[in-house]
Amino acid sequence: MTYTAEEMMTVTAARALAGRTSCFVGIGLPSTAANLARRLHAPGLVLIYESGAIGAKPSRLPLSIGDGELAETADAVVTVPEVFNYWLQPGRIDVGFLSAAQLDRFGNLNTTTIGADYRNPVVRLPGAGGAPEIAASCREVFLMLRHSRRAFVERVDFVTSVGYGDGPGHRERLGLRGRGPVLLVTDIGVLEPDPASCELTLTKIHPGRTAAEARAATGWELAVSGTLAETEPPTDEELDVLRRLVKGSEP
Amino acid sequence: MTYTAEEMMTVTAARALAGRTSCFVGIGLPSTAANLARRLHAPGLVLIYESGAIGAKPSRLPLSIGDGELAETADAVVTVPEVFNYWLQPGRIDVGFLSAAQLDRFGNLNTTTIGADYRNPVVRLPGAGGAPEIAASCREVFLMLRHSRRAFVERVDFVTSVGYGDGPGHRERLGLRGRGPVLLVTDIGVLEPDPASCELTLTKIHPGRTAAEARAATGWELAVSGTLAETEPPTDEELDVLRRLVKGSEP
Amino acid sequence: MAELVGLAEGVASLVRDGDTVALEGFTHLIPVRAGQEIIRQGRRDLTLVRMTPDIVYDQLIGAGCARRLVFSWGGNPGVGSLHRMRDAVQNGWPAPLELEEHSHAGMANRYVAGASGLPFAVLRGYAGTDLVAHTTSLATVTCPFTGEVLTAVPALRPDVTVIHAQRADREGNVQLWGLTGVQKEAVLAASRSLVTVEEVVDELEPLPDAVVLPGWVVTAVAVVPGGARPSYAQGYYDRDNRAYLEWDAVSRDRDTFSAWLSENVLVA
Amino acid sequence: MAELVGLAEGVASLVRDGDTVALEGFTHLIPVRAGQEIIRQGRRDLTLVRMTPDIVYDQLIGAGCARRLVFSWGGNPGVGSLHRMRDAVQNGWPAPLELEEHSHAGMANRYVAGASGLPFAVLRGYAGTDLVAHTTSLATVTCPFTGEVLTAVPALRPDVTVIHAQRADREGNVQLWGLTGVQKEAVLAASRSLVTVEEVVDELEPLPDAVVLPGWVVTAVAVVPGGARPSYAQGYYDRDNRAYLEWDAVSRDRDTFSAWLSENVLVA
Repeated sequence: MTYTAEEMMTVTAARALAGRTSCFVGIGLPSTAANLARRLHAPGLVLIYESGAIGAKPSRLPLSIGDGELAETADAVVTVPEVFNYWLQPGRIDVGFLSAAQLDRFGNLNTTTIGADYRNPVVRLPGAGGAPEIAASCREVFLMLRHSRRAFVERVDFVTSVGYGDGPGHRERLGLRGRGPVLLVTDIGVLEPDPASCELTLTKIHPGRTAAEARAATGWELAVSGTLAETEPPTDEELDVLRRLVKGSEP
Repeated sequence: MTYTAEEMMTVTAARALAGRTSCFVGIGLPSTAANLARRLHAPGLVLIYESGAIGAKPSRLPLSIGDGELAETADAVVTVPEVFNYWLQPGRIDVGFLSAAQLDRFGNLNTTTIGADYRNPVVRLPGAGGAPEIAASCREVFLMLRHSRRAFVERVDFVTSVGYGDGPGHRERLGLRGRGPVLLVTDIGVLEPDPASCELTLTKIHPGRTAAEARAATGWELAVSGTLAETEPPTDEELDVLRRLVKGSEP
Repeated sequence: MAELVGLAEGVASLVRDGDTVALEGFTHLIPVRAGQEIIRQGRRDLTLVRMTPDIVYDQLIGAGCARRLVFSWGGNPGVGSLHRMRDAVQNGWPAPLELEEHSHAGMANRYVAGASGLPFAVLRGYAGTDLVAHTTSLATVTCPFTGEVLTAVPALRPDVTVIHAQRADREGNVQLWGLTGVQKEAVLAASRSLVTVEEVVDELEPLPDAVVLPGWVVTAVAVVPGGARPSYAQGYYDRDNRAYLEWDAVSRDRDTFSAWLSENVLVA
Repeated sequence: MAELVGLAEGVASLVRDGDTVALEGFTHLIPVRAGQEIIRQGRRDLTLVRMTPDIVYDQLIGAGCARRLVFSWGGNPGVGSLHRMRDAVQNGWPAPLELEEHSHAGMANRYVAGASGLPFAVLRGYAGTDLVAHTTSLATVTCPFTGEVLTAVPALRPDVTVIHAQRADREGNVQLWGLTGVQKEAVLAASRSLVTVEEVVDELEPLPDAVVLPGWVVTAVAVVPGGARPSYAQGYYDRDNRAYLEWDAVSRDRDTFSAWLSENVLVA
């Protein structure tokens, strides 16, 4: 079966959720990936939405993080302060899914402003939301972002959420308890932090894409793993379930 | 109608709740007085129990602060942390009712230990419970305690809850936001703090009792108001409602 | 006990020029009609507080009601940016807008501190981010037991908080259910509060996942059916996703927005 | 997901000598049977934590399980003193008992800090009381914004928390309702947790004023009908006030207590 780059990204992220207990989910591709995983290999995956739904089991993809069905299908519905204080902050949640307008080689994220001057930005972005504490407190962070030089930058204009900061040891110095970004899924491949340098390194390439394309779409000198593997293409079952999920969710 | 000293105390305390919106209630005489007030002149009085019942309307006197009927009749049921943090601490509650094993002339209360040595007490009492913060944060505090030299002491063995501390200005120095004890109802009469000295002063005497009796039952040199008034005896209606309340509450 | 008022009357008596005003409702039960009444009454120089400013805040900002915005995520959920907010921040139209920007965790804890009568709250957050350099209402606090350094945020104490709830009874006791967000904290943190409700009922039958705000901690209640549209009110109506999509076009251009405002809010 | 276990098995695997153990339930849903199983298994040197130690803590203390008690109010509600606790404190029988004594507000906030992954909590409390001189786990903290000095209490992090709930489902999701006290915080603050329930059901139908603890934050669930007696379980049974009255006589005398313990707990 043929598939889109977005479907490849979603399936790759969903596969990575295998064996995880709980996932802090935003809207968009991460939500699609998490809900896909629940329908495939991770039926028991606990989805936590910052709106207060703990263990939501939506029948269709929520259109906002506050979609009514999240509350109606959740194991527990709690207040927003409780989600952040009792559930996210203590590090109970395995995986946090994040995206951004900009990220750098250490997985630091910018969702605040584009431009050198915070007070007078070229583009004003939505801001932090739950991201800084998700990036700090989830046991692991998964990132999803389409490859482009505009987004994959040498230096983010504003550090909204911390990945590995300026490199090895920085998270520890900051007292951040989660491990940080362990996976970045793009439309070209998969990046993982180098164990020594913490630098996001291309470790998998999607079928039909090349490391050269990835380098060309990365704003820093992209490191490529010596043992670059190819992502398994989406199976027919994965695509079938994903497409039914997306179709069944159209307004 | 004849009446007991306890009935006189309860009716006196209930009358003092006139015009108040909310009352933080413990078990025993205070609970009886607050529930009596709701049945007489203060039908809208909001009863708050530390167990989490906000606006409880028990049909009978609760046997414990966690009596099931409190939750079943409450406007809202909240957790124990919420009662103390969102409701008591900000000073939302008009009146806090307290009693003690010992109190001094400044209305400081002891419910912790009798004896000079905390580590080796003559009598170990239950401890603080909610009292220190009730005494600190309610807008006003009402005290109920039978007169005796054992209880009305020159100096409490342990300050569990602060009245006026060592006198004028002490509450302000401690940053306590509530006004402190404004009323002490005993079986002999009513004591109120002197506006200048903060010392609990006998301002009312119950029918048939005398200031001399009060002095004799007080462990410090009891000040007596120059305009000592006599408490109105309980009316037949007050006694009738009180007795039906108590009778209807027997196990 | 809360007073039952009309919406115009409630806004007129509770929301004043220069006030710090919080409209809360986390994707659910957003007090949209109340916000539009604030626009209609021409309030100015407001410090607007909200974790997730979205369409109605874009309208308030575009209408020139706001001097300052205290927030943690400003966008049109599932659609994109808030063009009126962007225009105010990037171009100062119709008026410059100061931003005081936090994370969700920080904003939630600021309301918790306000509701608790504390001057600040402690959390694990912000460490290593550029918010530390740009947000003045941030500090650190050291644990007196472990020596660990944590983040402190100051309490939020709005002059008035406005929320929308499903229903109230005649004593002004308010009941909301489903995702209840930070509304209880926002009301308890404020000096005054206005609650718009779908309906007033004789008896508030207890429901699962319901929050009740007793009438004695609410200033005024106004019956405003559909008051949360285009957001949703669980048990009453669904989210109007089309309206969120359409807002993108309406808000992109100043003239289109101004025309929309006159036709849909100012005259109404 | 929480494991469904027998009570004896659950206590044996989760409660160890020397542990810090919290049994919570604020007058309602007190985990009495679980506490008696701890006695039966002869646990020693426990640091017992509970806001309101009452009958079952009097039994644990009288049976010699406890080395230390962390609490805020210790008594027989509506009846009087806990004679076994008094005997331990005043006469060191059967073993000396260290006391770490707080107010309810302080204890509640210590659990909140534990559940929140924070080392301490801030509150207005204790100021001017003699607790400040005698309770070592108290300190002050200064607001970095206002300079106001407030009270700090350290987080409570029990090795194991034990609570009783009305019911659970087969995945170990736990549901309790009515007065839910500080149980959620006590479970979330602990390294391990054991929940006794009245019954296991296929589906946890949502109820008003209910708290649900998802199975993935609970270690083990044991079905123990009547597990909260003589306290009550809303919807299942009422408080046995006679038992509280009778405990006064049973506990007053060491021999009477010891005989009661052998007949009613140790052999059972």
